[in-house]
Amino acid sequence: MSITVLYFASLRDAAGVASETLPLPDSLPALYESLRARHGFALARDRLRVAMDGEFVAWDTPPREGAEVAFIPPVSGG
Amino acid sequence: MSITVLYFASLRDAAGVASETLPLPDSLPALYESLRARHGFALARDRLRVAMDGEFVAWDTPPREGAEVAFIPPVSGG
Amino acid sequence: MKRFALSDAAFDVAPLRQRLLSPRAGAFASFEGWVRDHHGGRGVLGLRYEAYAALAEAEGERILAEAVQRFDIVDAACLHRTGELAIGELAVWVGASAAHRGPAFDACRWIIDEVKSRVPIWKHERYAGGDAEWLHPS
Amino acid sequence: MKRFALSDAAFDVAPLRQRLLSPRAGAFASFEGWVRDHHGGRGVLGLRYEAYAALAEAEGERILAEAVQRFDIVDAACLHRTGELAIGELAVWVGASAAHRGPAFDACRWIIDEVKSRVPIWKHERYAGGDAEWLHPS
Repeated sequence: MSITVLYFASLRDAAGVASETLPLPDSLPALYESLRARHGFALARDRLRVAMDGEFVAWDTPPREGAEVAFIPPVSGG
Repeated sequence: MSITVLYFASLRDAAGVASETLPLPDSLPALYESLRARHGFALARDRLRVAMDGEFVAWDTPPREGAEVAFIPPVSGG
Repeated sequence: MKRFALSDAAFDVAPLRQRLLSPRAGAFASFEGWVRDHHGGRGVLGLRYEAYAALAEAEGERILAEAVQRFDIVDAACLHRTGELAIGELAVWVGASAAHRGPAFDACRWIIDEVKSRVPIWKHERYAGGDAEWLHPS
Repeated sequence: MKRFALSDAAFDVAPLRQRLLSPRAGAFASFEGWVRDHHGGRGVLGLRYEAYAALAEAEGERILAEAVQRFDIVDAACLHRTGELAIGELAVWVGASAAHRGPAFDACRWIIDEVKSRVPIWKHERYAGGDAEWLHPS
């Protein structure tokens, strides 16, 4: 029962890895808060969007076994 | 004591020539009205602008001896 | 350097764009007018643009100089075709470079609007029905 | 046919523009974002774009499909660079073709605004002072 978390931009720099596999969490907010505490992410959760398996999802979407989860910091393309 | 008049677009088609040399007229409006009567121009004077020697001028500008006068029908570039 | 020009032959947009590249510019907006196969519900076979060249060039330069004053842009340019054009051919090109995208878009749009309303160039359209006419929009 | 793409190498705009040519289109508006030598008063030496590719491509396609629904255009496309870019390099290209210039401009501007706010691409800037940072605009 695990998920994969992808890190991008400042989150990847802070985590020091591009991805990691973690036990299936209770919720996406709980997952972000625990990772934020562990890696020292500067960005508060309300500044991020979250995606699961390559699609944006609501923060209250239940984490799926085996899913690829990505926290999306404010974007700066263009 | 003469001027040269240039014709463009529908005015040239109606006049049948691209330019003609005419006696110096009393005024630019009088010149246009006489040409309109002679060539059967469809466009009323208030739809045109007028240029003298390659610059737009006001309709009450006195015609200059030797000037090149052009009546500018509504434009349709772009 | 002149910013506005007429061309009596087809032209390539790449060198026009190239001239506006600048390390200060983060944004570049451009507009192209192409000859469309229809107008006001009628099929169009082709068209001809005629210009009063001396005045068109002077008025075009004035528009581009005004644009550089009026908008926060690095530079801008415009080129307009004259002569016979087929469907799909490029009739006019406008480009504007700026630090930011807002002024680049605004200047580009303002320039094409001014060119269409002020520069002495006239379009003669040939229609599918065999007739043809000069466009003198009111 | 895909309307949005990422490219990890420099690209030429000519084939992108070519794909949008159409006999029905009388207007074509395009936008290019170039790497600027300054940002917020600081000298910029270069930058890197990183994308969450799968999501960026899906979200980019959604934006282009929305643009075609929302505006009276013939077609539109967008290409965004990833990887290391030098000053003056092309970062993003947007093009929109339409019967008339209003929708072409409006769609082009809307697309770049949406891409900048919604597509998961991040800019990492290197400054003249030796420092560097990820941009996460609030």
